[in-house]
Order: sequence, then C-alpha cells, then structure tokens
Amino acid sequence: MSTIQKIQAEIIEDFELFDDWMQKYEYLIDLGKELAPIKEKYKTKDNLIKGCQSRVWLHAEHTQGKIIFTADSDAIMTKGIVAILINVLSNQEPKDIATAKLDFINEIGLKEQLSATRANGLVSMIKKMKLYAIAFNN
Amino acid sequence: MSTIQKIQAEIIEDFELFDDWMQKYEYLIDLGKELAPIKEKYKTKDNLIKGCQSRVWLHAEHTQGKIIFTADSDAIMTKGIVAILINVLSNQEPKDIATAKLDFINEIGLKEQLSATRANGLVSMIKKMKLYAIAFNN
Amino acid sequence: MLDINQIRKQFPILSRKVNGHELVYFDNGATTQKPNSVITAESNYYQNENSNVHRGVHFLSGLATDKFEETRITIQNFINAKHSHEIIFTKGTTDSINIVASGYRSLLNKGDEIIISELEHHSNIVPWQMCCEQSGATLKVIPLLDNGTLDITEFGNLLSKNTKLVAISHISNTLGTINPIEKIIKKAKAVGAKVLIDGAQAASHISINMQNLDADFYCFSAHKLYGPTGVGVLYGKEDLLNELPAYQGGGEMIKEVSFKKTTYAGLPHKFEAGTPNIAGVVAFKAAINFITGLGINNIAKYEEGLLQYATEEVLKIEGLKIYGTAKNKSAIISFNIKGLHPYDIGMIVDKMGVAIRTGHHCTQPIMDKFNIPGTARISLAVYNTKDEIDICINAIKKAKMMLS
Amino acid sequence: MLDINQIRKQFPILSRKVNGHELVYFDNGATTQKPNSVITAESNYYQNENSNVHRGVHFLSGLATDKFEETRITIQNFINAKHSHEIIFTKGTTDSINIVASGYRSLLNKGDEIIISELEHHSNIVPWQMCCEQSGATLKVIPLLDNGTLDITEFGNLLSKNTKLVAISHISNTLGTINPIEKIIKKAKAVGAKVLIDGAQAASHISINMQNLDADFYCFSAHKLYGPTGVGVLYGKEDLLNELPAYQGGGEMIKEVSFKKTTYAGLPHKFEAGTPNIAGVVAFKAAINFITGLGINNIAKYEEGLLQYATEEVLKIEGLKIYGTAKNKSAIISFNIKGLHPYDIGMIVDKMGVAIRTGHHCTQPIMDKFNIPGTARISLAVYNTKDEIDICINAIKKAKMMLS
Ligand SMILES: Cc1ncc(COP(=O)(O)O)c(C=O)c1O
Ligand SMILES: Cc1ncc(COP(=O)(O)O)c(C=O)c1O
Repeated sequence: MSTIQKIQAEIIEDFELFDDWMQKYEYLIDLGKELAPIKEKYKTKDNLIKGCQSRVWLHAEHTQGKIIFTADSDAIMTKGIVAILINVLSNQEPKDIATAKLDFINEIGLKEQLSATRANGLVSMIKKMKLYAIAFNN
Repeated sequence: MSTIQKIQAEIIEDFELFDDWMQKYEYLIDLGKELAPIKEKYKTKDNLIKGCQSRVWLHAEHTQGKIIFTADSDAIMTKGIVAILINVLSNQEPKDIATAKLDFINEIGLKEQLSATRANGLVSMIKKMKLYAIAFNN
Repeated sequence: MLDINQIRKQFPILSRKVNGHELVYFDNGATTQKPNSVITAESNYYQNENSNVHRGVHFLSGLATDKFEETRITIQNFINAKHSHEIIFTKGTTDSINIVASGYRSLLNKGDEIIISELEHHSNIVPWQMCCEQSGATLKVIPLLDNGTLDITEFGNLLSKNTKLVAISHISNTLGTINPIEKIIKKAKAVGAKVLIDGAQAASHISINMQNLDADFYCFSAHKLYGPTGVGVLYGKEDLLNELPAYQGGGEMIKEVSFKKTTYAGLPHKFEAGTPNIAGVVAFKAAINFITGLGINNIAKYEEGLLQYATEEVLKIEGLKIYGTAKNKSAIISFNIKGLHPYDIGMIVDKMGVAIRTGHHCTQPIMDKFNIPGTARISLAVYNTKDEIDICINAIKKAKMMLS
Repeated sequence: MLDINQIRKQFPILSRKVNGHELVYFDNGATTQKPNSVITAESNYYQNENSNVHRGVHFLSGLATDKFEETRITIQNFINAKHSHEIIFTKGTTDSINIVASGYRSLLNKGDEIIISELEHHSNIVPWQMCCEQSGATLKVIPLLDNGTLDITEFGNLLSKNTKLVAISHISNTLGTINPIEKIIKKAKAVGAKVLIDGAQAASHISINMQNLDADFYCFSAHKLYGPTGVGVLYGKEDLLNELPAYQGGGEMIKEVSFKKTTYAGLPHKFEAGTPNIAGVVAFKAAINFITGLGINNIAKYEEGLLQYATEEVLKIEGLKIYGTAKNKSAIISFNIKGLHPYDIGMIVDKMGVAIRTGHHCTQPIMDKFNIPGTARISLAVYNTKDEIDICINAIKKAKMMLS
C-alpha cells in the first residue's frame, strides 16, 4: 500500500465515525480552521483558482524529491476539503501524486462537493495539483 | 336586411343542406371551378396576395357607385372560398363592404380556413377587399 | 385573501423531501416552481396536440398553431400590449435582450451612448458591452447608492442628446430594489432615447402595463413566472420592432427566399426563426392563468407581508447585514453574516432542506460595489409561508453556530 | 426486428382520433411525436427536480445540474464526439446554424467564399446570406440535378482556396436525398475549408459519428428526434468552438464581468448564455435512449422497408410524380399529382385523418428549380406502418377523385 493510499484509508476510517452530516461538516470546519496558513505572498493571482463562489489559492514547492502543497480558501467548508486534499497529496513524490486515485472522495460522501459543476474550485484544484506533479516529474 | 346580409343568409341556408365535410368540400370545389375567370391582365404582381401555400389574385373596379371584384386562386378549395366571398361582397356599395360583418364564415364551418395562421391568403384577401372599399368610399 | 395552503397543493415539488427535511424553496429569483396546471398543459400538449406550427394544413398543425397563438394573446392581455404581434417568443430574458442589443449594433454609431446601471444582471450588461464594441457606441453606468437604489440625479447628468438607449431592470434580482422605471422612462424619452426594461424579476410579482408604462422594449422569462423553462418574451413597440434588424435567419421568419434576394416576414415571425418551443409556449398560458387567477395585486400584497416578516426576523441574527434596503422593494433579501462566507451558510442550510442561493447572482458589479465575494439570498414566491421563513431563519442560526 | 405495435403503444397521440378517423401522422419531417418516456421525464423534472442549474449550492440545484449534464454526455455518446464540452445546447437546428454563421461574420472577409446547396432548408440558407452581407464573403450554390441529388462535379468546380466554409444538409427534408457528406467533407478539407452539416433530418434516421465523419460542426433539433421542442444541439470541434466568437451575452457564459472588462467562460458555457431549457434538455435524454434502445440501424432498416413500399404504392396513382428519386434516400416522399394543387390534396386527406405536409417545406429554391408552387410530402418515422401507408394512399386517391 502506497503512502497516499494509506492516508486515504485513514481518512475513510475517520469519516466512518460520523453518524450524520452535522458531525461531518463540523469536522470539515475544524479541519479548515486548523489548516496551516499559506504564506501571504503566495496568495497571488497566479495561484488563485476561481470557483464561481469560493476561491482557492494553491502553492506548490518541490523539495527533496517531494512536493509540498500549501493552500487556502475563503470559504471554510471548502478549506476543510482543501485540508484533506493536502493531507493526502502534499509531501509526496511527483509520480505518486500524478498517478494517485482519489477513491476516498466517494467513500466519505464528498463526491457532490467535488463534481465538475460545483461552484467551489476544488475540481480545478485537484487538476492543478496533478499538473504540478507532472511538471515536477519531468 | 341589407343585401350583403341577405346573401349571407342564403349561403348559410345552402350549407345547411350538407351532411358531411365531403359534400361541403365538393360544393366548394364546384364553386371554385365555376368562378368567373379574372382577366389575365389583372393577374399582376400588385394584385397577388401570397399565402404560404396558395395564392390569390384580386382585382377591384369601381363602377356606378359599386365595387366589382374579380379574383382567382391556384388552389381550387381556396378558389371556392374566394367565389363565396365575391358572391357576398362584389357588386356592393363601398360603405356596405367596409362595414360588412362576415358572420356566415363561422356558421358554415369555414372558420379554420379563414384564421390568420392558415396558409391560403384568404384573411389578407378580406382585408384587401375592405381596404378597397374604404379607399373608394373617400 | 389568498389561500396559501390551497396554492401550495398545486405545486407537487413542494411536498418532496430534501436531505430528509421538508423542502423550503427560497430560490425563486433563480427560477420558480411549477403548478400542476403548467405541468399538465405541457404533457397534454405532447399527448394530444403536438405538431409543428404555422405552415401545415392538417388538423394537428392547426390545433398546435391555435394553442401557440392563444398564448400570445394571453401575454398581450397580461401586459396590456397594444398588438399581439408586439409579443415575440424567445428562449428567455437573456435571448430577448440579445435580440435588441444585437439589432442596435447596426442602428448605433460612434458618439451614441447607451445607459445601463450598476445593479444590472449580467444578461443586461454583457449584450450592451458587445453592442458597444461592434457599433462604437459608449456604455454609461448609473451608479448605485449604498441602500441599493439607483442614483437618479446622476442618471439625469448622464442623459444627453447622445443617449440612444437606456436599459434598466425593473427589479434587481440581488437587492430586490424596485427601480423607478416610470420616472426613468419619462426622463429618457425627454431626450429622445429608447428604453428597454429587463422585467425578469418583475413580471411574477407586480403588475406591468405596457400602454401605461410606455417602455419601448420589455423582457421576461416564463420560468420565473411559474412557467416552463426555455420560453421568454420580448415585447417591443410595433414600429421599433419593424425598424430593428432581423436577428436569426431560417424557417418561419422569411417571406421569400431565393439566392438573389431574400425578404423577411412581418411581425412577430421576423424574430421567430426556426421551430419554437411550442410545448413550452402552450404551457406558458397556464402559468399566466395561474397568476391572473390569484390576481397579481393579491400576490404582491401577500409577498410584501412575507418580505416584511422575513426582514424583521432575519435582522435579529447578530452580525447579519442586508444588502438592498430600498423602501420600494420586492421579496428578495440578500445578506451576509459577519465573518462568514455565504457559500458555507448555503451549504449548511441546504442540509436542513432550505434552498437559498449564494454567490454573485450574476451581478458582479454589485459585489464589487459592496466589496464582497457574494451574498446569501432569500427570494420568495406566492407559495412561501411565514413558517418556512421561521425554518429558514433557524437553519441560518444553526449554520452560524456551526461556523463561528 | 422491431415490434412496431409495442413501439406505437409508447406514443399516446397515435391513438387519438382526428376528424373522426384514426390519426395517420406522416408529418414527421416537420416534427416527430413523443413517447411516454420523454413526456414523463419532462413532467417528472418539474414535479421533483426543478431548479436553476450550474451555480447553486443547494440540493435541487445540484440535482438539476447533474440531470442537465447527463444529457450532454448522452449526446456525446450518441454522436461519438470526442469531448462532452463540444456539445452545445441550443434552441434548435436554426439556432445552432445561426450561432456559427453569426460567428463567421467576423472570421470572414471579402474574397472568402461559403458554399451551400440548392436543396438546403431556409435555415441553412438565410443565416449564410446574412453572414455574407456582413462579412463581404460570397455565397456559392451547388446545383441540384433532376433526380434530386447534388451536382458533385460542379461542387468540385466551386471549391477553391477561397472556400472557407461548406454548409450542407445531411438529408434533404423535401427530397429525402441523403447527401454524400463523407465525400463532400473530404473534398472541402482538401482545400482547407471547414464544414457544417445540417443534420436536422438525419439524426433520428441514420447513424452519425462525429469522429468518423470529421465534420467541423453538426446541428440537429430534439423535436425531430422524438424529443421535446425548444432544444437543439450544436456540435463543434473544440478548437473551432474556441475560435468562434461568443454569440449571446449574459448569465452563465461569462468568467468575469466588470464595466472595464468582461471575459468569457470556456466551453460549453461560452455559447449557453441565460437559463437554458432545462426541462427540455433533461427530457431529451429519454428521447436518445428511446432511439438507442431500438437501435438506430434497426430504425434505418425498418424505415427503408416503409419507404420502398410507400414509393411503389404511391407511384400506382396515375399522374403522380415524385420529386427526389436518389438511390440513397431517407423515408421522405415529395409528390404532386398532375393538374392538382398540393394544398387541395392536403386539405382533403386531412379530413380522413391523414396528416401530410404541403407547401414549399422551407425550401423555396427547390420549388423554383422544379418550377412548382409546392409539393405534398409524406415523411415517415419508426412508429409508422404499411397499413397507415395504405390508408394514406386511399385518401390521396379519394382526394384526386374529388378534385378532378
Ligand atoms: C434540413 C432541415 N434543416 C433545418 C431545419 C430547421 O430546424 P428547426 O426548425 O428545428 O430549427 C429543418 C426543420 O424543418 C430541416 O428539415
Ligand atoms: C434581473 C434579471 N435579468 C435577467 C435574467 C436572465 O434571465 P434568463 O436566465 O431567464 O435569461 C435574470 C435571471 O436570473 C434576472 O434576474
């Protein structure tokens, strides 16, 4: 089992504890609040991913063969999901990121949040993370 | 009772004889065939009333205080109705034509034929007959 | 007095559950729900009447044409237009505005000016930007005051003999402001300008009367009037529609076609190229009948009561700010809660069955003006109730608790 | 083998009476009837799923959006397009063609040439005349041969490096001719021209495959595919749609709006301004499923059998002439009877419950070519039967008797 898969399995386990949407949402809100802040200087226009409603900033750094992602969002629920995605994909090797299957999204019931027509920019965020991985892999 | 009204009453009587659409249509076809021909020189572009599908030519002459209409159509059923309209409105005084109420259309079941969206130009023909009457009345 | 329970029973979707809760549908500004009479009119059309319109001689074609044209007359009466051929059926408000704006590309020149306002929906901004780009005309913008009303003094300053067209919404979909269009129209006419009113948010809420109003063009969408999607109206004064260049080419809109010379049909066909949304137009009549059956003034009065109640209640939530506090206002409440993102609020109340809209509501300039990313918006319709408002307010409170 | 009785049962209108007779609906070229699955999909949408699409975060908005986008994928698969965002939802074929023709106004210049043909529907003529008028380009016309096929040799002569666009129908709605579009596309590509195919009459009758065909644009209407009115498709290759100027301005089609600068959204939204015909698009999926459930090749084969039978039988009527006798023909028969006007024939057979279309079928140049005022047209669909053909032929014979 790769590291990325392991982390996903843990997240799924975490979410299995929740009885209802409220606990899940509260957890996401907490994750959002706890997400390590992105450096202000990285909240640039280039790093901005615009959803229709909430915005996501994503910064990537390549150090010691791994990619470190930092990110932020103006909506806290979006930021909670951003935190999970960073948890899964940051500090991993480019080739693992590029090929990662993010099955956990379905299993923890966030599929709707990550559908192409949602207004939160998360789909573009995942795409961009993978593009960074592909770029750094070459 | 004005002449125009009298003629209408007669037409309604005629149509009351028919049991079904077929007799009515055959009668219209006969009327169409018997309609006194319009002079070829009057089948001009100016006298042409274009429906989407069948065309009507209408010519008007003002003599001795009355209007004489002659007309033709390329479709025989249309021509049958043209014949009736001429029967009712031709050889009448302008002011009577201009103010004529053509109730008989409803009563003989030709209403559909004379609705604005029909493709046969008859609505425009009636309009044009009345316009002639108004013009000659001044 | 309207019997709201009786009205609610006519809307099947209102008895469905969402996320385990009774649906509270407060997104009526985006689109209204449909009564059974509208749904049935559409399915009945397909089951018994369907045919292409206008040119067929067979029975069904005549029937479909009659039904289609009946709606035109119904609309004519509904808005008190002078002629039925002043009613053009379109795809929606956006389509209607584009037909006019596209036509004005060739009617305007450099030096001419179009005036819109800062509170317009994108559908009443972008077509005019495109029109200006192609014609060389200049776009002027009436600024918005802090209470969400238009700066009418400034409008007066913008007006000049160069003003050729003024395009203003009757009611703001974001702020609820009912614009003083009677005054705007009068002032615009005084300098010889034509006026287009975007009535998307007005037609189901307040009485509109073309012959009193003297607007040159008026646009609205069936789907915001308890009617089907994919149908809209462009009302235009006969002589102006005659002047306006044809928009789309195709079937129905022509008089004669040859490779040498094609001539266009008269109104309304000139602007109705191609097979229209026949079923939608037929069903639209049922929607208008629903409204006139209740009486538009009764609807307006009832919604006013709802608005007042909702405003009072919502303001009890600490840190909540309403955008748009005009005195003359339709039943729309846009708000933000201090420190919270509207998206988060929308997400959470949705889990409690409450459908509100969040975001910029296709009015980015308003967001820019207030320097906010968006708002949460409650927009009400005649089938909404005070009980639903209570449920919504409780849901908002809960969201606030969770998010703070 | 298709079970036609089973199929007929799915179409409620087919069991209605017209003028006291069982309806024989042979006006399918104008619009097809709708199966229960389509009618129900539309009413079910309004009863359970209705909301505006794309930008809402609440449950119903997500549901409506998903349903709406499912149809896009269904269409993508139906025509084997490479990307789902190459599928643009429009009002109909006419709308689709106008979007392209309007865009080309600014992409073409004096000296450029557009080629259409003499057998086109007005909807594939007038938009190009307008485009040429505005851009200065020249319209060239492939002539029609006496048998109703295009003069392909002459097409070769018209083609040159000036040819920028070729716009041709897949199947003629008047003559039934299936045009050799594979060949036409190949030849056009050889001189670097783009090709638009008007597939209005093709999509419900024969298999169409974008990736095999290599057409640049392909247009059709849902209402001719057993689907709802007010919905159409514009397929375009990704890069060409990206190049094509935006058509209407408004909600949904923008990325950012400000009075300084507005930027447009990507595909497909760039061409989908305003609230779309959501219910119609959702129901369109059921129509495609109806077709794919039967198998388009089974449909084609069955209709071929009908066409052959009808052609043989109709030719037994003395003095009857068929216009359009191509070898490769769809189930459309246009005819006239010596000395009779098609309008009279249509009127009389209608009284016997038979719905055929009469007139110029929005193809006046074909009428001019054959020097006739119009034709009577039988156009068949998968639910038609040989029995119905017999009824129709008897009705025509009776009409002939009455009129002679
Ligand atoms: C070949 C052809 N092209 C275009 C059209 C126009 O389609 P619509 O009226 O659905 O826009 C038709 C429909 O009659 C047609 O048969
Ligand atoms: C004020 C206003 N104008 C225009 C529109 C556009 O209407 P449609 O999307 O039906 O074309 C809307 C709908 O959101 C609106 O609220």
